[in-house]
Amino acid sequence: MLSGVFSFVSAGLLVHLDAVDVAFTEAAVGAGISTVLMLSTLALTARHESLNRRPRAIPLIVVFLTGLTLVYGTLDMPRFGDPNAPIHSHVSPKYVNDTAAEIGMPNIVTAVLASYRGFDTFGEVTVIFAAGIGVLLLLAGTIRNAINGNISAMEHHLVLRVVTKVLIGPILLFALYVQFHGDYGPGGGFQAGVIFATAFIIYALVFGLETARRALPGRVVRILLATGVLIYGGTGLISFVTDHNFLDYSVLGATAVAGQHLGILLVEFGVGMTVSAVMVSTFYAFAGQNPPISDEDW
Amino acid sequence: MFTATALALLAAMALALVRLYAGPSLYDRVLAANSFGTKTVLLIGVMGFLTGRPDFLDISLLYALLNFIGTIAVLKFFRYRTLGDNVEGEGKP
Amino acid sequence: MTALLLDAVSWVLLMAGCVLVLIGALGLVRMPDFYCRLHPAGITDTLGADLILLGLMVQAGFSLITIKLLLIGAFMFFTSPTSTHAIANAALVAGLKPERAKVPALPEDKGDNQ
Amino acid sequence: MNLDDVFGLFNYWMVIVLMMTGFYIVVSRGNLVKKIVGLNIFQTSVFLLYISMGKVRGGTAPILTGKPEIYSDPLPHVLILTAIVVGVATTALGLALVVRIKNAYNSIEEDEIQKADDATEFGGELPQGAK
Repeated sequence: MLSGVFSFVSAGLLVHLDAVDVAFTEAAVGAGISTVLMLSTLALTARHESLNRRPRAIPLIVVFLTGLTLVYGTLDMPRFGDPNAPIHSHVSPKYVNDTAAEIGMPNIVTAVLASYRGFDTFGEVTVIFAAGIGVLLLLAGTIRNAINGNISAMEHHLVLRVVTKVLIGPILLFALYVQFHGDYGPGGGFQAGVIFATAFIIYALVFGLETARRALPGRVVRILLATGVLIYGGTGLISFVTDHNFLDYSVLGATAVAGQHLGILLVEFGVGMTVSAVMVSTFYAFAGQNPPISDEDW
Repeated sequence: MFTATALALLAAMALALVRLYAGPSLYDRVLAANSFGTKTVLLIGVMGFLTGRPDFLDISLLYALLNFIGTIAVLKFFRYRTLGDNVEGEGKP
Repeated sequence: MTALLLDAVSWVLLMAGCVLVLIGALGLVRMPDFYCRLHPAGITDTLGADLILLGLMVQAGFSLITIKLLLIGAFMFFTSPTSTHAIANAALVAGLKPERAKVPALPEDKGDNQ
Repeated sequence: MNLDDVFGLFNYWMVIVLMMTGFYIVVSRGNLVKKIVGLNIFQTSVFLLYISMGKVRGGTAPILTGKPEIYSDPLPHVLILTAIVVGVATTALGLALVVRIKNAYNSIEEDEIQKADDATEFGGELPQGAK
């Protein structure tokens, strides 16, 4: 249940493997969102698994055989850390060597993400957008709207309330830092979006969902959700209508490098907006459900 | 020097994992997970120095900020049985 | 000379932090019940963490890295005791009793339990 | 097979262990939430596979410092970075489906859902609580 620890371990491992950007994402996602999502689903379903009467032997054998086959397959794989592995010989050297001249920003990952492989990322953002819409479609009908009576969301936890109040500001500030510092250090729209959403989630956890909804209404979040994708696509369209390829940012600025900078900034902003809106609206949808739990489930 | 620190932190993390696995009550587990998180923050910081690129402290900083959200979510869930608002009278603590 | 001194200071701080963190982790495993475990997990961790961060700060010199380390230390200084407090509070409300509070001294305890 | 092979392929084997753990959970558990947890573990193993393939010996993080250095492969990092966030979004979608299934069938156990489906299709007694 405490899958958070899993995330801590993987983030440490990723730092060791030099993937700081990925570790950053894993940290942002694993520390808050995934735990919260799992817990809110558990709150809406049963906590205990009913006794499993299936045979255990067959899955075990299947898994074991598949594993052995895969191990056999690895024998031909390139060795760990081998600089001559096929994966390093195709497009990656171009990215590593040309980023400084063509994009002019130190973080190669951001450059590849937003510029060289902008199409890929556009697709990913659309997938996130679609998933967010799907969650809203599935759950929006059963969201409980107003609450009569007192909200008893941790009212009496004075220490928690004060510390949360102190922390939310820095978290939001840090999200902005990550958003706009992504060109130079690890970070970018994906991470910033998740961190931004986490700030609202912690606010909702401690001060009550209703209070959070008053600060950031669900309607606004849904508008942001679509606006982010529009910003991304719109940035691509600008270059499209000026006789360039879709998502070719060189036309946006006076020089090609300046254009790339501006384009990446805009695109990352769109990504951050969509990601944070999806996360917040997903949380609203899950947490706003009527808990159908009867006592015998517990 | 940094290697020794990293090794000590790893040992401490292993011990926290032992408690996480054994912990008789839920709260023991939450406590162990929380302390595991603290040690991860330190380990990532030390590892930055170890590899000579200490400008990646952002990850540590992020964990330092977000570490307690998971803890609070778990505690709230097991106390109120929901992560949303609970109306007075249902889901007694 | 100064570099050597700084190295020595940061070495001492790091090692002290390590020892505290290790003691804390050991206590987390060895302590007999939940409320006892709060102490190693909460108190030693906070001090140990801050000592290690201080050691790293001395090592980093005066730069952006120091500021980041300072921020990490400040946030941990707030959040770590808060989480411990929240966990303890939740456990108390949930009705988890200190195991040995009312138990008379067990023979192997040599009378040192509260 | 020599020792170098063992250490050189160790990362793949760890990935396979993790992957098979996730696979086992998906196959053997009837509880839908557990199945999603298993899928997540499976997913993480794929992330690790990509990232460990991107590592270059002696390389450092792909953020230019000005000095000539060996950098790890940035491409897998990009792919996995987006995949993690997409993974959370799709997990949320899956969990939303589970919540709706719970509403409709009053159960999230695969067997009981199957039973309820059979009952509506072929007639027979509905399990308790199913609508």
